[in-house]
Amino acid sequence: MENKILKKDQIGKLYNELVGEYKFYAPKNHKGNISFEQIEKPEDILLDYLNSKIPPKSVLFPKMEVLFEYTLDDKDVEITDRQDLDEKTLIFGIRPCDAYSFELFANFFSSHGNVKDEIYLKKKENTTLIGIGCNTPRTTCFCTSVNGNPFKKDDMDLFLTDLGDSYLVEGISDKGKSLIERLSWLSNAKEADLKKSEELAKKAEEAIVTKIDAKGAVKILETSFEHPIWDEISEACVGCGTCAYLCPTCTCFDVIDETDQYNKRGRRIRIWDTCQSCLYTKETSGHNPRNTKIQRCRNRIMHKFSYYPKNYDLLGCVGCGRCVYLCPVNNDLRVILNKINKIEKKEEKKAVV
Amino acid sequence: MSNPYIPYLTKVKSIVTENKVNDIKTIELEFKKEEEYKKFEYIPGQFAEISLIGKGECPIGIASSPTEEGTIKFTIKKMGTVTTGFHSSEIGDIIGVRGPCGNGWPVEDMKGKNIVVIGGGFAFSTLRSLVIYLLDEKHRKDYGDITVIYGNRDPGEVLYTDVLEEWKKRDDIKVVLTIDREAEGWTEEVGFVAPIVKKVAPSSDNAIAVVCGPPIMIKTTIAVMEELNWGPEQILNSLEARMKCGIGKCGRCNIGNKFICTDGPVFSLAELKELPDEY
Amino acid sequence: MRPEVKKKMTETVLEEKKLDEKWEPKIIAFLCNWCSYAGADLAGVSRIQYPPNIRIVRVPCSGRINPYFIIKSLTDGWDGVLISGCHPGDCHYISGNLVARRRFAILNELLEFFGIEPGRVNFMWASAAEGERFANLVKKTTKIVKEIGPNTKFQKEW
Amino acid sequence: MGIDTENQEIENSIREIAKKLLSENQVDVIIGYAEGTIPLSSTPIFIRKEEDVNKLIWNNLCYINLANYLVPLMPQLCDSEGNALKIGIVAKGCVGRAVNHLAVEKQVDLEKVKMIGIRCNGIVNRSKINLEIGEKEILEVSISGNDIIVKGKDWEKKFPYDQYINDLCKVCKVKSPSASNETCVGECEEIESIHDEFADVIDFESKSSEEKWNYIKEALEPCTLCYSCRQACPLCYCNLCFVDQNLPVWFGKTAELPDIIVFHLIRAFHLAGRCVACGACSSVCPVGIDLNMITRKLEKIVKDRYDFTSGLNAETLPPMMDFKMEDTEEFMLEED
Repeated sequence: MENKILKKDQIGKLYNELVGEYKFYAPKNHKGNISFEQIEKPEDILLDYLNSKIPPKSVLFPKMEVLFEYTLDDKDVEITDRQDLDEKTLIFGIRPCDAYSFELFANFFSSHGNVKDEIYLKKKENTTLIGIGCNTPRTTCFCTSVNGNPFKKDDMDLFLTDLGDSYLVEGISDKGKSLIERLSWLSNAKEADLKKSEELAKKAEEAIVTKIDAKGAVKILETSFEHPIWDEISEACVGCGTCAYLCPTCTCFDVIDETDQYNKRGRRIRIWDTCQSCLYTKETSGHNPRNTKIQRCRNRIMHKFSYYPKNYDLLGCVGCGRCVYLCPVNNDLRVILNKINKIEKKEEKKAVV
Repeated sequence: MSNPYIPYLTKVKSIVTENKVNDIKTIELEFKKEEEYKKFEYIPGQFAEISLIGKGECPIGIASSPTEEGTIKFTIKKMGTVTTGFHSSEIGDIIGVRGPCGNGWPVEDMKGKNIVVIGGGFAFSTLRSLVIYLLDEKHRKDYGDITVIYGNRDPGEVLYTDVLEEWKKRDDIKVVLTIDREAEGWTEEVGFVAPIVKKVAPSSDNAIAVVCGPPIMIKTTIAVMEELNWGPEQILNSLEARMKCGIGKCGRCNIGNKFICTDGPVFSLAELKELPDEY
Repeated sequence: MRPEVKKKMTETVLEEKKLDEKWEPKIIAFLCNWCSYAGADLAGVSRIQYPPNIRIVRVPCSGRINPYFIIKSLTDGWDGVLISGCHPGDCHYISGNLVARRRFAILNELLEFFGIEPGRVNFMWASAAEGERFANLVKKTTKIVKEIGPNTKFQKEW
Repeated sequence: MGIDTENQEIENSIREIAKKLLSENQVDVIIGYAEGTIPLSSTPIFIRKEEDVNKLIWNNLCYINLANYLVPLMPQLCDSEGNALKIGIVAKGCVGRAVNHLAVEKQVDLEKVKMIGIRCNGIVNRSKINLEIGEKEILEVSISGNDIIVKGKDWEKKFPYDQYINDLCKVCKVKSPSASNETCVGECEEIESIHDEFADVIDFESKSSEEKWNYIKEALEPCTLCYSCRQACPLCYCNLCFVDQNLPVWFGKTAELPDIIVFHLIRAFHLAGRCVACGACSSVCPVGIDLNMITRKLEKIVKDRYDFTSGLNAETLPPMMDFKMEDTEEFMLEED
């Protein structure tokens, strides 16, 4: 399959051609907050960005999603299933780390127990990802430490590389390749373009300055559930949901019923929820298995770096760095992981002596 | 595709008030569609997410046994929004049921063994399911001796008095009932569950014990059983947690890397000792 | 019924509401048991006419009126809220209405600050003997709310 | 004197006092600010040993209100029996106000809390700077003279300090804790009453309902309901917040705009006469929502009506805990 070139001024053309068939999502700037929104005008697409503040998980796992709707009539109930799951979605301009998070999402929603989350999986199946390599990663990014790469291509359908005034287009999956065939007006890429893209990839990887020994932390965490380090880690945390809500791999949700009593109808919806909230685990009896901030903070780190690897042999983090630079009290994940790595080594040394 | 969050619709067939203070009711549900009842294949110890459409959902252990065909039963204590809603429901009301969820009591692994069922208070519902299942003529021959020890605060709190009477009449099951403090007209044992277990002293040879009840009862009973030489893999427990989805997706019911809703709610004591103490 | 059909129905109903000059607001009234509720009763017994737009909720004291009641009424789509208690100094519980008055003052200002039309939520005092005053103020409230129009600000799009 | 020199002086005084308090065993732990790991941030730090006091800093990014850690008290700040430790707290004016107000509400025992008073010279408006820089990574932020210098990879931008501090800091009248020397070491003064014009609020109030509603709608639209504003607020210490209550369910938690507005409306209502105008809620918001206008309005309501300013001392009852026969009631409906 030959690689193609998409000129930057052709984005509008691409949009116009695909918008009829797909729900077209792309990064959009709304008062400084970049998030993936359904695009109405091609001018709104913003591709010259570091990364979106709201992760693109919001497209397939929105902060509020209807599970089903119902009508209540005296004693009878009628349930209406979701009708929109077959619509095709296209996410344009997604970063490699976020694309990888979709894989983790699908992996989680299709395993654990014998019931799959068909709502998510169906939508995922009907989604085409067009990603862009990260030419200028943030200093807070650490994807290379968690099985990622600023030019990781395998989770995308089409992969673009920003060459300055144009994009190099590579078809990755079959879905992507057939899409390229459809866009017959794309010009062919030259040898020099490919070379430039390789150089950019190399440069980007070098630009990731944060290195974390995540695998080491996984090992240490297996035995540090009771370690006093958690007191220290959770001290500054205020218990808000920023880290979880803006994490591309956090899947937890709450289910609530909403009734429009005057119209005798209602809907059951799911909304984002976070393990940092005290209420998250509180039982009706009043008992709360994770009653303190220490336990809740521990659960978040353990979930991503111990439970997730234990269950699926994968890290539950994609290294996007959102929780690092958006935490209100700067409770830096990188620092936390380094602390975990360090403390244990000290103890090992003691044991040797 | 099938949306895993859509409940089967059922109708309330009967409501039984189980105790004097009127905060525990057993609700019998009949599926609106016969084929959905066929799909709802369960074993004792599993639970279902039952929902009052418009109020919400909550996980409740199934109190009926699969051998009691036609309907399913739930014993519900009035606690929060949804359970209070159930208490005000009437015969004929529509109730959603999603499930069955969880692993249930390992009835296959229990075959050929003596079974000791120890329950305290309101937690007896899935034990009722288990005992009825074991006593069913199709299954009784697969299991050894059955002992039931059931403790309550006072005589008015004893659930399922009708089935208990039936069991007492049979000679292939030993039923020990106890209450915490003496009360007028009570002819059975008196005392907390743990000392009664010590008194009855069920043998641990080729046996499995199922323990369900409030945390303090479980703690004391397990201490007694360890004294009586029961191994941790012989003692089974059923855990509770706040749950939303019941199918391992919403995330909140984890203990370590296990989810109570899919890997549990039944865990052996040996399994629990491996997991962090966060339940 | 399919949700989208239902949605369209609500939309049309709303539009009609706006166009229809005969549109009548629905007003929820929280009345203190000791004064205004009796005042309403007196108005009735004395055959004083007042608009039928109010639906009365009897509360033990204006101090019992949780501000949530007021905001919840607005989010539930009531076009107006009327709150009535004993005149200052006359509270059956001595100071319930004085506590409530501070609450209402702040809530009222905040609601206006958030862009809820002044007059959507109305507060009044009326004693058990003031049947006529009660009727007059209900008339006034109804007139004010009618001028403001239907309450759609908290309506959700579904 | 430039802001940078002021900062240096404040920082030195914090360290000096902290050292003294710890060495004399007057406190067990000091809550202060430490350097953040990313630009435009700082992190709360808990100092227990004398040799760690040099980790304490003061720059104009110390936006968290440290009084937040006093209620509810986490186990790390209690002894093995669950009793509160003696706590030293680095207190700018609004932290002092929060401590005072928490004492009025009987949440904090002033005998267990020692304020390290400083004269705050303003907090940088993070979201405004972030918004103006846009999609470029900020690598370094420093203050030089009276300018905020923001540096990135091969670019640099200067912002005049007095324009890029929080709107609340611009009108702040309580720069150092309003307390006596008994509860506060370092900078403090006992303020009885403050005078404020509230020109900014009056301007907003003159708008029409429609304009106000649209402003609120647009401002709150990005909210993700992460509740960081609530969590970072020193006065939001309820065990069970009203949005989380489910017996009965009062208000929806869906991420739809009406629910978001209702959340912020009621949260604001709950803070009337209690809000100490620290601006932490706006500073911590991950999506940069500016709640300062609401904060100012709350201050204005209680000042106008009840001549009250929260947190000036630890005795005066806040308006919602008190009432008077002659309170204003101009909003009451009267017969024509």
